[in-house]
Amino acid sequence: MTDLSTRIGELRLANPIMPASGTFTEDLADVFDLSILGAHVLKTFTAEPRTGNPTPRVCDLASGMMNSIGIPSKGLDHFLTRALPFWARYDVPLVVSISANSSDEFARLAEAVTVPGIAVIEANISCPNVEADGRAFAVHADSTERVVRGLRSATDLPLWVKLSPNTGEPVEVARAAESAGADALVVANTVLGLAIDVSTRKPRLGNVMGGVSGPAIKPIALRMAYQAARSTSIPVIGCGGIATLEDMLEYLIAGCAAVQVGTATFQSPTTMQRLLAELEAWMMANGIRSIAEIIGTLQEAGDGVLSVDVM
Amino acid sequence: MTDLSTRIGELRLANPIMPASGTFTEDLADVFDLSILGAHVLKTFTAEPRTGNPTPRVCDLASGMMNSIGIPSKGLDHFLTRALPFWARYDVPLVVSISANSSDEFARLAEAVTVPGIAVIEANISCPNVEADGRAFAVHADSTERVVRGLRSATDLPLWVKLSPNTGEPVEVARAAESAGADALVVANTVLGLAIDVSTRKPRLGNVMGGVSGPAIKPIALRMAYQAARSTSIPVIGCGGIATLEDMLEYLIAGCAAVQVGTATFQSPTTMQRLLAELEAWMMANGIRSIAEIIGTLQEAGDGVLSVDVM
Amino acid sequence: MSMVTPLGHGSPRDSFLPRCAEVSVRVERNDPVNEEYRLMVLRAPDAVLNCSPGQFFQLLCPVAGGDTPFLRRPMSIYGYDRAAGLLQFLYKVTGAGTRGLATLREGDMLNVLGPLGQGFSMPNEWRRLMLVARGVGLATLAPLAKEAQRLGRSLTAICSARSPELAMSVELFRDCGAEVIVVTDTDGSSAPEALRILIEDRIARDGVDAFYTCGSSRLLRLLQDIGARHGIPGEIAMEQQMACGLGMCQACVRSFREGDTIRHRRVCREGPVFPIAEALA
Amino acid sequence: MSMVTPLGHGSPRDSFLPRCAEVSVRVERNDPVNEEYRLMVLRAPDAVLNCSPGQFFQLLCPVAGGDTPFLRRPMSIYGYDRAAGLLQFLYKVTGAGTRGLATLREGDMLNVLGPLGQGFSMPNEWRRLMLVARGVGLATLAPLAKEAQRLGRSLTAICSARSPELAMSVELFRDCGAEVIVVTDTDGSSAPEALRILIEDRIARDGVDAFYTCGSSRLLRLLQDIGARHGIPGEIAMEQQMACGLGMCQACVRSFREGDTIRHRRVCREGPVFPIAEALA
Ligand SMILES: Cc1cc2nc3c(=O)[nH]c(=O)nc-3n(C[C@H](O)[C@H](O)[C@H](O)COP(=O)(O)OP(=O)(O)OC[C@H]3O[C@@H](n4cnc5c(N)ncnc54)[C@H](O)[C@@H]3O)c2cc1C
Ligand SMILES: Cc1cc2nc3c(=O)[nH]c(=O)nc-3n(C[C@H](O)[C@H](O)[C@H](O)COP(=O)(O)OP(=O)(O)OC[C@H]3O[C@@H](n4cnc5c(N)ncnc54)[C@H](O)[C@@H]3O)c2cc1C
Ligand SMILES: Cc1cc2nc3c(=O)[nH]c(=O)nc-3n(C[C@H](O)[C@H](O)[C@H](O)COP(=O)(O)O)c2cc1C
Ligand SMILES: Cc1cc2nc3c(=O)[nH]c(=O)nc-3n(C[C@H](O)[C@H](O)[C@H](O)COP(=O)(O)O)c2cc1C
Ligand code: FES
Ligand code: FES
Repeated sequence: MTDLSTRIGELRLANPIMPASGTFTEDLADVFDLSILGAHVLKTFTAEPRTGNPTPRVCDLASGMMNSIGIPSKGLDHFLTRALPFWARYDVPLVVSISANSSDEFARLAEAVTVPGIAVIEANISCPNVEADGRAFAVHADSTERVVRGLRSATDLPLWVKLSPNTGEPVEVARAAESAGADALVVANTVLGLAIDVSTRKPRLGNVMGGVSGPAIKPIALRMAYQAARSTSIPVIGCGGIATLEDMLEYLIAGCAAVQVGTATFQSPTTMQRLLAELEAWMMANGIRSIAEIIGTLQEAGDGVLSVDVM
Repeated sequence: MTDLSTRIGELRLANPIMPASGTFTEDLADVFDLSILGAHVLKTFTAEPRTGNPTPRVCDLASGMMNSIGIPSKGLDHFLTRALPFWARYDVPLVVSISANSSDEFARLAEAVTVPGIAVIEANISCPNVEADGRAFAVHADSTERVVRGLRSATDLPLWVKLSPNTGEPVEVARAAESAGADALVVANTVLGLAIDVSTRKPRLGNVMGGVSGPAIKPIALRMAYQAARSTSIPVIGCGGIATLEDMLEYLIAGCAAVQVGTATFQSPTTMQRLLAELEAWMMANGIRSIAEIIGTLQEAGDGVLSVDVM
Repeated sequence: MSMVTPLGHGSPRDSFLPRCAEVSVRVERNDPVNEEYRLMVLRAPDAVLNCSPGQFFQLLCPVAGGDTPFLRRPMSIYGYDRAAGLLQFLYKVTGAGTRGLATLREGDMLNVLGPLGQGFSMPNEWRRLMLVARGVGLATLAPLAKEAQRLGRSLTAICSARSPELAMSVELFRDCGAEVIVVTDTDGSSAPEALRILIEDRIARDGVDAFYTCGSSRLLRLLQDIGARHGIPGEIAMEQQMACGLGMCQACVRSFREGDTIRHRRVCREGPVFPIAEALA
Repeated sequence: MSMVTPLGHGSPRDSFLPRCAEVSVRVERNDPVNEEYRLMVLRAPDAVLNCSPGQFFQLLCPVAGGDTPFLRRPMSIYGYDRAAGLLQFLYKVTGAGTRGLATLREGDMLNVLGPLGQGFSMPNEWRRLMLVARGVGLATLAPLAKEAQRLGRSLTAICSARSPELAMSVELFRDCGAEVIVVTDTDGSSAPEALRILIEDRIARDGVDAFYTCGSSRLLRLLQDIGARHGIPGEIAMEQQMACGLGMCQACVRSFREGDTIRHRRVCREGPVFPIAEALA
């Protein structure tokens, strides 16, 4: 028997595969049955309605894409009255992603979504488009600590904190989120980038800078997930550039308890369905009975060829 | 007449194309005449001999590579007595890249290389492999300020400071380097990453983590070069993922006065030679007479389609 | 945020059945039709052939010759034939993605996702139809002409082009029993004022119940104006940069007039077909 | 840090003339030679054919079928013929890069960089040569056999393989006038102790002036030991992960014994051929 389930704190997921916030809506039900997923993670929303950024909002890159969607949001009321009831039809843990401009607003919103039907609050403290020059709470340990502490006291739902790769102190930020009460870390959001159309000399995105996602950022997000897993004792959910079975296994081996899939779903909307089947087949072929036998099993580095203690 | 020359502070370069540190040695003379380059930028060295990191030291990525070469160095004496004389045969500005573990060491090394034959000191305060967890001086503004101030007082040679993309405060770091006396900024070094071989469950690099370079990081380094150019008034030299004419033009349009080419030379050792010819041809075809007509000419963003002030 | 028009637009969620699929299909033909355009014919399974005119597919364009298109590219359905198992696209080679498409040869496979979006509506009271389009827009409107014929509506197709030889799909429209009027830049007949006279003249002579158009803001503004004057409704198929094509990413929003307010709608989901009166040029 | 051996190794900088080139060449043939190996024949210009045995090229493997090799892949020269304008590689399909190579067909183009590195030396006093290799190592040593024939040296080639039918290049060695001895895992003759007896026997019977080998640490240790005992020098072609192949990146270093110290040398530049006595297994 192959057991695909994984534990994120108190919560047991049927399998470690879930969508990344902002890349998933009910529209995907046009393509496959969404009840197979480990969790449903919704697009970040804010308390007040917002319009998001000017177009163009996406562009192609050599090995991925960049977006400056921003956080268009229909607000809290719409969420509670319109979106929430839709998701109740699934027997899959529902993760709502929230964002706000201050710690207080964040806490108030967390409190407001602490309602039946919601299994987890994911705090997007890392979206690089919203704040000036891409700065966000998640850039520094102190601002992370402050916002997470506020969130923690506002809700008793499991609290996942989504980190940003646009930081110079990933370990300190991860530890700050843990010590402030996060139940799990989602690592990571998009990497801030810029692309220019040289024929028009204009930025390719309406918002000038945007967030890079897809295969191009996989080694960066994987590194950060590894750093977070190794330096905290709460579960880490890996996210960034996952498109293949190997990508997913890299995150699990690096120490992640589950993964989120974003951009790959745009290239191929059946990605998560395929990954689930491939993971099960791979585990069976390799005699691996549970996900726990994969998580955090990174081996020592080196090929033993080079003695580095000499010139 | 097409004028390819560009000014970096007091220094005029024949053209804006030069190699990136660590990806260039005299060995490239096997392939083309190195006197065509705008400058010669050497591999970072340290005062004392060092061996560098264990193998494997490089690995392939989807759209680029990762390295954990480290800074194997034959030390100061070898540099002054063996390397320096070789480069004297070229009438091309010589840029030496130095690194050290402390501000004092850095300053002492800068002083020691303030000798005839050297046109510029490039301070690599950003190499992500050397310090624990990839941290380096260039991660924070205060440590940048301190080390650059020390360097500035140790030499009167032009001082280029090479920044790291592994920071959450790129603008503050760029400003700190400027205010501490840097004559130009080189933006940027590699992005810290990790890759795992899922069949052996080992890191692909002997040093576990390494620096991602090549096309995958272009939007990230370009964004940072743009941020640096816009927030300081010293010249910025763009570096990261440049392989094509369009890549180079993006950096110039974003505000860079010159560019460095690294990884692309590994894929195609004639890259810089080709870029030079393509730049000249493109300028002639577009009636552009000087590089100044390209630098910092980014236009306003937006396609005018979406009004964002509404829901 | 949903809006109600005769068929399709912004229908409530429950009317969306799992109805599109990602499939790898065989290229039967992929030939130039003129200097700029190519026609691609694919052998497609029934699962993706429940199409309606105005819908589109997202094509996973092959990486070729240094081009590395990453996101899928949206293409209107130019033709579909469920019985024969065929699907057609008419496309202009413009950038990395379409250059990749152009490299495909008979026997190669192409991954397609569709059918997507809301197509054109054709309520019973729309008997006398007028279609006005240009360039690639004519590709988008081609299956509409077939539908009009099937439903026994009369159709006038005004095909605009730089010069007469570049006017596309003229034969196809004629074969569908449409009256075809070619207007061109060369003789000035495609200019808005010339078009206005032409269209007003038709309205006066034969009557027009509805307009269909595509893309161009110039045509949109003209038809909005004429439509408002004469109380003639109509629909437009719009374009916008897309990532997912399914409604998930919100990349493809445009602004629409909805009573007194302006709202964003997703071209891939609520569209690509919208009421002419609501579209903002 | 340079070392002096009869030819080539660590020569001072000035002996390096601009002598390698990056060129796009036409594939003439690319066929399987057995289950695991393929032979690729390229039509190459004179600029890259001034090769010597033991040198290598860096191949820019095509992106194909989901594989995206980025760095070039090093391959020993299996054959070169300046007069005919041909260059050959014998390779094993192992990962993304070589899978890409295997997709090439006659008429396709491949970008190659070379010739690179320092080849084997063959000083006058090395008259009776013995070559011991296995697998892909036999590819690397193939041009050495031709050179031995050209210079009139006697050559014994010990070809090791899993089973007799997998022993490669046997005919090629025979055609070069070498005495070929095939040892296999199947009959145990490839085991180090069996090999030792075989080699010691040859030394006693006919004499051996120099060894040549490739890659395997097991063979290296055996030949180091036998060489030390009998005072027989020799050379080994080594492998290491590479990025630039030209000497710029220091990816490809390995450790070597140099008198009492151990030093790093670049396989791509100081090597890939090194004195057997100095290599560290
Ligand atoms: C619903 C819809 C239907 C379409 N139907 C057709 C059709 O039948 N025939 C046809 O030739 N073209 C059609 N287009 C336009 C077609 O999608 C673009 O020409 C194509 O994506 C260009 O891709 P490229 O890589 O070749 O060009 P590039 O200019 O290199 O594309 C760069 C990026 O911009 C996007 N892009 C470029 N032009 C457009 C555009 N007009 N609309 C949306 N995104 C664009 C691309 O998808 C890509 O992500 C349609 C567009 C939409 C939205
Ligand atoms: C000087 C030299 C000469 C060689 N000559 C031959 C030859 O004639 N025939 C042959 O079949 N093989 C030869 N090899 C080995 C060949 O380079 C590798 O098999 C090939 O690079 C594998 O690439 P891949 O993408 O198919 O495999 P992967 O395993 O996917 O390669 C992943 C990475 O590891 C590197 N790598 C893998 N194996 C080796 C290796 N043994 N040595 C160095 N780098 C490696 C690749 O270059 C690539 O960067 C030689 C290696 C060297 C260094
Ligand atoms: C179009 C788009 C919209 C996104 N919106 C959000 C969002 O609203 N909230 C959030 O936390 N992350 C958002 N993200 C980031 C993703 O959730 C994910 O962290 C990132 O894309 C990296 O994963 P990937 O490479 O698998 O896409 C968005 C990403 C994309 C591409
Ligand atoms: C193999 C390798 C070695 C490098 N060594 C150094 C170094 O010694 N000092 C330094 O400042 N940067 C070093 N770099 C970083 C490059 O100079 C450059 O900043 C980076 O690779 C991004 O540019 P690219 O994408 O064009 O390679 C090295 C990069 C590579 C790939
Ligand atoms: S393209 Fe993603 S919502 Fe329309
Ligand atoms: S591969 Fe770059 S130095 Fe050898």
